[in-house]
Amino acid sequence: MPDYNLSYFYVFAFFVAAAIFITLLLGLARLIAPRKVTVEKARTYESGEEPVGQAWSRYPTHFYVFALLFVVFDVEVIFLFPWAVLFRTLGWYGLVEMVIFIAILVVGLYYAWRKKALNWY
Amino acid sequence: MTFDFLEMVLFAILAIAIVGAGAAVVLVGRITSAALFMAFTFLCMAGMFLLLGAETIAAFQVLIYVGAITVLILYGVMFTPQGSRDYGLFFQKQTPWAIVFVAFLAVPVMVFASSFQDGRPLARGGDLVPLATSLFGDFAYPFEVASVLLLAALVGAIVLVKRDDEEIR
Amino acid sequence: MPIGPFGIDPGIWAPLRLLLAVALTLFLVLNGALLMIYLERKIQAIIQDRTGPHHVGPFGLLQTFADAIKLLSKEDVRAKATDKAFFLMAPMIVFSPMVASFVVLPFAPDFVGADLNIGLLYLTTLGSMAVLGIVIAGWASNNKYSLIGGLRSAGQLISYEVPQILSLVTVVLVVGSLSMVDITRSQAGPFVNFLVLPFAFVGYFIAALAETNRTPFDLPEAESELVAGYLTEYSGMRWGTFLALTEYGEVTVVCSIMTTLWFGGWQGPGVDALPALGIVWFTLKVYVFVLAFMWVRATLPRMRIDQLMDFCWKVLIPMALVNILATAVLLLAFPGNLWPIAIVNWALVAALVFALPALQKRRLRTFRERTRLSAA
Amino acid sequence: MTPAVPLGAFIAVSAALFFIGCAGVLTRRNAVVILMCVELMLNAANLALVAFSRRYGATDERGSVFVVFVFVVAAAEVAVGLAIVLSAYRTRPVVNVDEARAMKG
Repeated sequence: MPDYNLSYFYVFAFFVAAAIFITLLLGLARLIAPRKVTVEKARTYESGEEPVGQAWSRYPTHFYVFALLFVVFDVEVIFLFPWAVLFRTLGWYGLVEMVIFIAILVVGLYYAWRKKALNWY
Repeated sequence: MTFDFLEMVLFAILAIAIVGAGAAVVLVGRITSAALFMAFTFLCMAGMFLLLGAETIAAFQVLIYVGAITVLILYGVMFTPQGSRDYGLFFQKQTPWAIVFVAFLAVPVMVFASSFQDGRPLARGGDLVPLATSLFGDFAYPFEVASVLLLAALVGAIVLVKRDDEEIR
Repeated sequence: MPIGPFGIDPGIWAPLRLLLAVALTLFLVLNGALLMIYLERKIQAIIQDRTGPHHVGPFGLLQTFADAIKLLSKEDVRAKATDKAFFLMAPMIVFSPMVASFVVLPFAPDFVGADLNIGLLYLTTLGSMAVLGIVIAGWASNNKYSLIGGLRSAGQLISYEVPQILSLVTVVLVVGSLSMVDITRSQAGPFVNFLVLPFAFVGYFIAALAETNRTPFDLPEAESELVAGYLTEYSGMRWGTFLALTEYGEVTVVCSIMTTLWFGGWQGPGVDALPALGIVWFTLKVYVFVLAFMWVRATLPRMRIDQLMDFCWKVLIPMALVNILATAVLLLAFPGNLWPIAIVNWALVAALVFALPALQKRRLRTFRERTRLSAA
Repeated sequence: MTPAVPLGAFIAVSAALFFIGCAGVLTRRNAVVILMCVELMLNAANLALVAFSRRYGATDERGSVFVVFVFVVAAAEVAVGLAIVLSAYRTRPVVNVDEARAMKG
């Protein structure tokens, strides 16, 4: 087992290695593959229809509510992990704390449910 | 020590990346590019936390900032019209003055900041347990308040977003 | 002078080990993808009473190699309207975290890239980064199908991340550590975590299907309605990176997590005597789950997006929260005794499998009744 | 063991990022970009907190605990901030920032 200090250098190295690998792979593909750009090929594919305008426009905000809920629950997770690890040391005290914490968030989930914010359409 | 050298090199790379990407967020015109540069800054910041030995904080940083907040902001970018003209807030009319003001403050603060000396360095690795001990011991009350804050944010944002939906229908 | 493993100087061994780890991981990812594509096609064929690939090589074994060469030599078309920088960057953003996930996977005793203290948290973290790449891919394509695919995908991935993480937390509660090696070691006996925490496993399995965009949750791609969603504008090897390498790599990662957390990882008969046997056990267990994924794909139809979201937020997340709290309470109430937790967990599984469809059936019946009455 | 990188270097990077964010908030005119710059400033504060917590002779992880709360605040801030931006954009079709005036009383 190497020094623990080096552990995260591994992570960094893996990231860099993956990026290099993909670059090499795509570079190889670029060398092998033919490249003949035509107007038709470079057109956005929308099932043969002529694309109308840009796709970058506004979309309904239903999507946003889910992102919002996710952020809230993601923040909950950063408390859950330390709690779960230290659970046995914290005992009942920690459990009560976490029950209150989750209960307050569940109120939020219930509110979103009642407001029909959990419906996709 | 080879590891010291490695650490210094990594720090230099990360520092340059953070300052460069941070500046890019401010300077780049397109919002999506700015959002991505922001995500990159956050990622490099996680690297900084790792250099400081705070692995849990680094993981939380990526989980919250890159995984959640950047996605939220990208959503925000997608739901707002692109390329419409910009208005200024009242204090944004004097861009040059703002720059001078910030630079005037920045230089002495930077000099002051770099003068800090290390105290007793902590042992590396494993900041999860001390973190959790403080969090659920001394900071139990702020911890509960945090959930109330989240609840308030959730309810407020749903009210803001959903009200508009009903108006449109 | 200190001497590292195999009598090599540590100053040389450390970089060498890193190089080996990287090479092995990339090798695994590439070959895993090739093997899994072959398996996928063959198994689907068997289930659907077809032969599957059989032209190239014996039993069509070389078919995927031929496909890989084909992908490499295909023209990489980039539509004019796309945003160049983001379009080229997106495959890298999804690929790198997937490769980095392999750092903490324990294949055998002492055969792990780096045993991080926070291994499980690290894996969740990397899982959350893939969302970014998919949103960017959809956005950069400047194609309505892609954008909607990307948005849906983001909605799905972020929603299912919550029950996924909650299931992991339940295991951490029982084990008390985030290190993948510790979690494996805690399940030394025949009583693996699955027997104690089946509901957490079922929740994780469902969420993992969604996280890897596999049927019945393959809405982001949805080739029949969104012409492959965020992948519409991708072609050639760039598409191959996205779909073949990343998707199958992620399947390997989530299956390894399931193996480690619920089925004892490398543990198995004979590992104590011969540690290298751990690799065999680990691989076998992982491939059982990979096969399960493929079976599910061949069996179930695609879900509708609103059903998908409803299931996540109204069923999976509340049940996972109940599971966490119940597990915590029972752990404290009966220290050292896992039977109550197991009973509650199996009861939850039963509720998910039996009570939920019954409830849904009743709701549908009343709904039909009401529509009939209002029509009459 | 003395660390290779001194504490001052971390704090200097933190200060630099903070002022970059500050300049962004003062000069940029798009509400979403302003939110991003605020996030940068919060992150700079996080770096300073963690650096002091790990290196300035603290005996526990109090600084890091504050970082966790900063995460909470940042998430809540972005969620509500973007909701405000979205609803501002929705009520007025044209728009970019300076809804500040429209929201006044």
